[in-house]
Amino acid sequence: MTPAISALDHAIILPVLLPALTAAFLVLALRHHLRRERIVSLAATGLLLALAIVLFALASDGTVRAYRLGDWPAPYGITLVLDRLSATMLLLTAVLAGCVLIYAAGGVDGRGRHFHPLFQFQLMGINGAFLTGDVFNLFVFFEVMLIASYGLMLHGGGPGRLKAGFQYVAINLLASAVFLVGVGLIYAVTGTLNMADLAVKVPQVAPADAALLKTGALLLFLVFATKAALVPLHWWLPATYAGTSAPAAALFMIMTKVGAYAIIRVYGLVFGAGAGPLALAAAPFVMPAALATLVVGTIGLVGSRKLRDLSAFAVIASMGTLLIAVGLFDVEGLSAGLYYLVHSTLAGAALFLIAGIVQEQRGAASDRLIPAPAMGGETLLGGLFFLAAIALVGLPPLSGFIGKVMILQAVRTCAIWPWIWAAILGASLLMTFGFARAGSVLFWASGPVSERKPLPALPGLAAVVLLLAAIVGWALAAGPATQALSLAARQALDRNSYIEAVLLPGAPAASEK
Amino acid sequence: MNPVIEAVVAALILVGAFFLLVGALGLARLPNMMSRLHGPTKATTLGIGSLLIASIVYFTATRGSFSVHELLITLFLFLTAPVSAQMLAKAHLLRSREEQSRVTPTGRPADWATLAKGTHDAS
Amino acid sequence: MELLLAAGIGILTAVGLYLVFRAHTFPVILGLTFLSYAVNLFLFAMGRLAIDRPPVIVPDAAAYTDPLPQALVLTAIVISFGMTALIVVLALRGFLETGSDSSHLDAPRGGKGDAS
Amino acid sequence: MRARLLPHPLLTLLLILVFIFLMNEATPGVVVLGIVLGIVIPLLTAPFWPGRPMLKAPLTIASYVLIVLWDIVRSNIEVAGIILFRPADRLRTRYVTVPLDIVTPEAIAVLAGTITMTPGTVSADLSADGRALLVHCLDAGDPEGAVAAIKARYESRLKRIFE
Amino acid sequence: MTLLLVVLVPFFGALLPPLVIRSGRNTCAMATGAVTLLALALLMSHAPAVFLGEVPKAEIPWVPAIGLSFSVFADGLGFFFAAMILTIGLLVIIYARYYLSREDPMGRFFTYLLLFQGAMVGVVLSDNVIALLVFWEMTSLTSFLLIGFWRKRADARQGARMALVVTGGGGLALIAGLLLVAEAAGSYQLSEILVRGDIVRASPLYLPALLLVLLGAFTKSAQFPFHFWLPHAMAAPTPVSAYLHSATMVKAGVFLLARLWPVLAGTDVWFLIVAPVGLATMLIGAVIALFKDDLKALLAFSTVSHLGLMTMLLGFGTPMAAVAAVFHIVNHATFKAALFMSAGIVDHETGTRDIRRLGGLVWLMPVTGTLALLASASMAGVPLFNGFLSKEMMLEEAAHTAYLGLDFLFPVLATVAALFSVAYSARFAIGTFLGKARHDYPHQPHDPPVGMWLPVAVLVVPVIAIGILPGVVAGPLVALTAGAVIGGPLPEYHLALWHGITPALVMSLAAFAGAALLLLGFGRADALRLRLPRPDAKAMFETASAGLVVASRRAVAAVHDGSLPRYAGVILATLVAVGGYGFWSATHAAGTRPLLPVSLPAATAFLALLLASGMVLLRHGDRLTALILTGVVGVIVALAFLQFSAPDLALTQISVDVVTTILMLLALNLLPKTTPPEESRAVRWRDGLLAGLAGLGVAALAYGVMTRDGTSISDYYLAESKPGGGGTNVVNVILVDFRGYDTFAEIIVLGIAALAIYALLDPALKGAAVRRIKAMLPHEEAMDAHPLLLVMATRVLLPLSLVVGTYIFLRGHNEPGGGFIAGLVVAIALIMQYIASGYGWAAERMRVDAQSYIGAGVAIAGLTGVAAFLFGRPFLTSTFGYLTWPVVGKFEVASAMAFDLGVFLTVVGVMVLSLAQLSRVARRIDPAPHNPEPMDVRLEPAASRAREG
Amino acid sequence: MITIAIAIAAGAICLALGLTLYRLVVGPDATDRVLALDTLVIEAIALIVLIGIAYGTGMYFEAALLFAMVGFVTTVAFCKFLLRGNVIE
Ligand code: NA
Ligand code: NA
Repeated sequence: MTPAISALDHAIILPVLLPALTAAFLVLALRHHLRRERIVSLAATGLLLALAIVLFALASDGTVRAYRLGDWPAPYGITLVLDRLSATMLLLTAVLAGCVLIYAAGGVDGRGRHFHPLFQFQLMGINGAFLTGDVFNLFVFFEVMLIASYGLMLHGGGPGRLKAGFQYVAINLLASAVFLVGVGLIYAVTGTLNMADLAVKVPQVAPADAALLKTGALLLFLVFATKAALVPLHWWLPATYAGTSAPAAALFMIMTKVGAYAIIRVYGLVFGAGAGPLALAAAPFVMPAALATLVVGTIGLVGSRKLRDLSAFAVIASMGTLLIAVGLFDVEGLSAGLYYLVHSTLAGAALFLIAGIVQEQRGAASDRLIPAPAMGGETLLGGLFFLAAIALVGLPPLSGFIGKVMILQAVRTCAIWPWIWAAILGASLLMTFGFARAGSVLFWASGPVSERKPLPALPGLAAVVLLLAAIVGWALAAGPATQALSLAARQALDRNSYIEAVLLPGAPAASEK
Repeated sequence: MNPVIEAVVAALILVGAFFLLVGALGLARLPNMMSRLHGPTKATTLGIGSLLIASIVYFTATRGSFSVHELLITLFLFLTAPVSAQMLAKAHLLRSREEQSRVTPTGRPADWATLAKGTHDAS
Repeated sequence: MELLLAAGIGILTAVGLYLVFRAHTFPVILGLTFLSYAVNLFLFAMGRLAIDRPPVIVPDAAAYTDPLPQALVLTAIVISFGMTALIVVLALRGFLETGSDSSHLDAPRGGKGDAS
Repeated sequence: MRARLLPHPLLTLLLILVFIFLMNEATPGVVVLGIVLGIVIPLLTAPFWPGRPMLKAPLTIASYVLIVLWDIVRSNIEVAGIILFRPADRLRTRYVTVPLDIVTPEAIAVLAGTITMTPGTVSADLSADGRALLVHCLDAGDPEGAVAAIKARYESRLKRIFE
Repeated sequence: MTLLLVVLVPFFGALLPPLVIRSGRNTCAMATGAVTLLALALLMSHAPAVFLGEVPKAEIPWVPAIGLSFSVFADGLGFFFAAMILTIGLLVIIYARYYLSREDPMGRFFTYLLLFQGAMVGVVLSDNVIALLVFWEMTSLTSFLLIGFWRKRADARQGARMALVVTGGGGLALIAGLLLVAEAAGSYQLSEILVRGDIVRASPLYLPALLLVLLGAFTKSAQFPFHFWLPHAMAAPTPVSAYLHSATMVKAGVFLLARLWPVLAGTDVWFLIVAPVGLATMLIGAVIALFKDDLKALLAFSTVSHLGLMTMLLGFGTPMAAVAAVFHIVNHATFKAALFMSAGIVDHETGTRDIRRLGGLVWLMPVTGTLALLASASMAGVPLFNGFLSKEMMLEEAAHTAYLGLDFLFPVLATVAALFSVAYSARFAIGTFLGKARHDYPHQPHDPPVGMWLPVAVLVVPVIAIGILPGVVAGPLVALTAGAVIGGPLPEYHLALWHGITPALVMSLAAFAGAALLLLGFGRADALRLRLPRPDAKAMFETASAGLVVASRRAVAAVHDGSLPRYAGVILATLVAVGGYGFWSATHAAGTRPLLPVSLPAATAFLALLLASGMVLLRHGDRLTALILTGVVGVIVALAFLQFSAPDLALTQISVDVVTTILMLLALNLLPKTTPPEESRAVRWRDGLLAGLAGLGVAALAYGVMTRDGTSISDYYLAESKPGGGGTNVVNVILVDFRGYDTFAEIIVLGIAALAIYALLDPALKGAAVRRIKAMLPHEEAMDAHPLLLVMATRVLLPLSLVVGTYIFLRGHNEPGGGFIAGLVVAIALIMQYIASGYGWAAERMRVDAQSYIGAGVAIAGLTGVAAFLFGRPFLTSTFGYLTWPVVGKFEVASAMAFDLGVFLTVVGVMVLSLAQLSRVARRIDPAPHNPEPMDVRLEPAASRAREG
Repeated sequence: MITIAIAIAAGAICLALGLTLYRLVVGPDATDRVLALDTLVIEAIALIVLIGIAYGTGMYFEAALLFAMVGFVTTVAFCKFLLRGNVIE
């Protein structure tokens, strides 16, 4: 039996337990009291943020920490792994969740049943996916995340949302089936599910079994690519994001990132550069697909009829950009990708929340890109939109620009860099065009501004302002941030420290030097 | 194992299988739904019953301790099979005008429950 | 036996996928059910096949089949029940709200919902 | 008091037996647990079984069970013959109406079940007032005889047991 | 550090105007002016050092990872430009105070203006190329806001968008270009790059870098063929036009060419591209300007022409031409800003900017008129004004330039451009200010308040001063700036009014003469022009934009058509292709594991599967039949699990299938009962083929695995299950112990499903859904909802099921069974009560509601896991032990069983809740009060008596 | 002897399964198919009991028990659907 562990070590499981128990409590005790639900939900999310900060600080020492559930040794029990990368994702999730929840507390949460429990369960699923070090457990947490997202997606929705929801669920069920096939093949060949153990065993695969293993690896990759909305597996995204409520769409910004995260984890670590005959198994597909994703997202953005459609395609385009960086599978690319990941999550969320406010404010015209009577707070909303658009297009001075420059620099090692540059910069141009068109129709081409129109609700504005402030902060803190992410990327691609931390608990802490 | 017991077990297995087969045969070849309904109920009783007795005898003999849990299967089947059969009969009766024309009258003011009109409006 | 099971998995997969391609919700749901049968069997088969070797520890057993895929499949069965229940309800509500159980999103040009 | 603690004493007995059968052993532990279950479960489920049929005439019960078992074996063979050897067009399938004298739902249920489980007859429906049973006969040359047999062999005994 | 503040002050100052606007428009303008003045003062504090040849620098690190630092340096070029930007900015602010009307939100205007100013200063002072790019794009963004300031006007919006797309787009190219330059030079600091020109020009990246940089510069400076956006940007308020489109932003491109001149210039490519682009722009701008009737448009194209002039000079690549370019930049800044402001005053006073409706204004507004006439003389290149001097230098350089062996091209076309330049200047001056005073103006024009004309006057002073005493007034500045541009020793030159009879003088005179002739024949020339095709840039841009939007929309709609089958098809095709690639691109060998012999039951079961599946394929239109067949498949799958030693799986499959079937039936009741045949035969074959291919692939993979041996971590589970987990059913111990965390999450999945179902069906009980439900007439149905036999059987079954459930639960740790299956068994028994006796009757008798089961289940499972914390163990650490009780004997107690109890409760709750919710919707069809009795058969009173007795 | 009996019985049950499948395929009515499914469950129970005897193990008993217990629920649900539309009302 291993020695008893400290209270701080338990903090690693708390990002999963805290929302789960909060949700259970909300269902059991507060399901008929919206106000109290709000308070508890906000408090729990605040606590989660504090927790994420603690974990982030914990991970900053460069140690990979393993938490062995049930006290079973790895690879037999399920292991949670906290490293810089997972801590970053947890922190991002908590920040995003806080902002989104503030928006939802403005009234969206009361339009259907069980918003807050579903929200908390969603957080549980996301955090669980970021923390797990086991591929089957990743499947289970994907399902937690997805089923909660189905609930949130449909929360208080109308007919259009239901149809989009059906497609969303159906496509994800298809993906879940493929997930099981992929995991099954990987288990069948390697005999293990633990990612660290897989990282050890995959390079040793017998030549006779390599094809089965590689097929499994690629099928699994396609599942993650589906979550990450990589073309041509992105079909579920536009209607889902455009069809759901603003806070749900904003929270879903992190869901696509879970796909990207899984790609980093599994194809950077298990099937990464050190995977012998299966080294970088997914790499040949990521880059072309990412480019296609960028192109499709951009074209969709230009052709959008509604602000929410535009936002959804902007998300697709940003996933393309992100995966271009991830697809390099090197430290520079990954650091760039991670910086951009944080940025695009916050920016996309801000845009969706703005779209939500616009929809409320414009009444019958909703968020369609057609001239309509002026809405209350037009100038303010226009300004917020302008900032969000700058962020998403990746124009200076916000963090999108920094992220894009990082990516441009990182892809110079890639043979097709001129094409990538052309795609990224050309997309930026078209996105500039699309956003300018949308913004000038929504915020400029309206009737005379009337002071009598009601201003947008305060919680919604506060949420947007917080997100935009976070983006500004992310740009200002880009120096230390990129430094930290570079360490995170290095650590994420370093098989040995991960393997040692998970499989050799007795070994001295693998500290980076 | 005692050859007598062995023979008994073998015989019971064969009897069970025979009645199962006959039940299925009835299901397959009898001309209408109500007649076909008779087939499986036979399989349920003597078919499964014989097999279960075979199992009881066999395990009691091989393990030296009395094995009776097989009886529970029979218990459940006796409890549920008539329900299945009647529900099927009722469903068929409701759906088939031809079948309705064949039923005998109740001999009372009230009609058969499946065909009665307004039974629960009256309540 | 292996070939039989593999073929069975293949058939279930093919039928399931074919149904997922139908343009109405109910066949899609049926297809997903078939698909989950197929996938559960597939995952199960990843532990290889063994006859009369249940993974229950008994004193004189010669060998056991691989218990891990069984546990995974059990989890998968339960999860897919939850998913199926949800998508069934979703299809139903979609139908009740729109009067169509087509799985198409209504295209802006006023599309091809069915009249049933 | 007894009625409150043991709403269905026979059920309690049945449950204890079922549990012991299930465990396939009769160790003290199993019996104790069986007794606990036999007491607790009927209490938990009492609301779902509002009537409290008092079974009388235990000997009649025994004879009823034996008769039914015998009838099952006998008519199974009979029906097997019909299925195997009788051409379909020579089947004398018909419905018969069995007017009921028993009124307890439990008794009616047992009668209907018995009819179905004895081959050759299926209880197809009950009249809306619960006073007649519709029975489908696979091969009934003498419908009145069949009705009379049902009433005499089964219903009369059930009336004694339940009412 | 103060140098950094020159850039930062306008940005922070931008917060000021909206804050002080409440105190009045004067205060607001003064605050803005003060900000600019402060920045200017800070800049000027470096003037002595700069003029002494020092290069002040300052830096704040920002993102070292990408080479981005906020670093500035003030060499001659940067200093000059910064000074110009801030000075003209100050004048524009004063002017704008009077120009803007009361309805215009002045606070916002000045905020935008200061943001722009800061960005512009940032561009010219940046020492870091990425920082330069940041500011560069910010000028595009802020100019977008300024051009679109009158946002309710369509032309303002269009102009703003066009400017943003063209200049912002060019900026994107510039990003690429400068990154390549920096990479080639090995530094992101301009001050270092500037001395590494040779390395850059020798680099293979030079050509792409040059082209991209030029794209950025040309778009910003409206060079041919990107000149079209500038006139439309004139929809902006005049102060904006004056500031951005004459004095500062458009010069950013020229600035960049000058800035990078030591690095990029001097090659053939540079000359071959830059010089003709400048020439063409100069010529075309001048020609168009002549025929513009709108004052601002005329001035705008004049600006285009002058920017071309500067570009051409820089393109020559010679130091002398560079000096000329710098000199012209100085001169143009002064007279053009003055002219823009004059035009604004005219517009303001007369209400029109149309030359055809103007004339003789010098008599009505003498101050403005005089100033404007002086400035336009300079624009025409009349001697004694500064415009003349730099134009002469330009002509002199052009006269000596041969292009691809054509030595007449540049001299002749430059002269023609000069001709047109004189002509439009004259037309501007004469048409507006000279001639007879007109009296058909809406209001009698007067000279404006001093605040409006004073800035013009201030600008006219250098126009004349430089024109007369160039060496004294402009000499040091030109030397300083040109020195920075050339980055080496200055050539021999002499700024003077008279150089003797030079080729330039001849060309100049020819231009004046030609211009006179042209103006005399203006009517005919105009008529000729009208007959030529006149491309309308705005219309073309708008058409192209609309086309782009429509094309994108079509492209997206064509694939994103909302069709699930298509989406699924593409996804599956991808899966098959990538999976296939994965298999064929790696090594494979057939397995050697001995196969199990086929048994007859297995073969029969396979046949059944084949038949049922095939029939589903053919008959899925009949939904009920398809459902029955699915049930058959479920039975076979359960049998397969049994056959291959997985009793737990079989038990689970059997019971889950029951619940699923009921669920589907509940839904089918309200859904259409048939699926209409829709797809064509071709579509069905295509789908079938794809599905078949995928099925084949999955089957092959399964077969591939099953025919080979492998090792797995499972040996550990088999070994540790009893000693470590305390149970002999390894599957159960994995579920509740080794991998209890999976199970914990899994019951939460179930819980969420129930919540979501609840949330989804709740609203179905109101609104359109209810109308639709009510419209569904009860179909032909039996009135016997709760048959007696069914009710009686379920009454017995419930307690029996509970016993069985307990049994399955208790022994699950050691034999097949466990919490899941027990939960399912109990749930089914409870659901049977609903089915048999009706929801109302049964629900009344349920002691605890389903939601509480779920909550309690999750809580028990979770708390069992958390309990381990107390012992310093991780979540879900289990323990077990053996207790010995009298009579009962020794039995095992495991904490994992408490966990399993949580699982059990959750499963019961979820199953019951989901089905009950679903049935609730259907019960809306028949709103009649439900039969309170558990049976529909109405027994005679005798029965009740008998029961009571 | 038992082995032979089991082999013959397995054959007979498989034949029975085949006949049941025939009814499943030809129907003609939904009630016929439900009846076939119900019969299939009975035959599955028989097979399981037979396997139990053949392998000499009680490990599969619960599966048979469960089939016997819940198999009829499916049948009842289908019939209830045919009779009333709503399975739970
Ligand atoms: Na444990
Ligand atoms: Na179990």
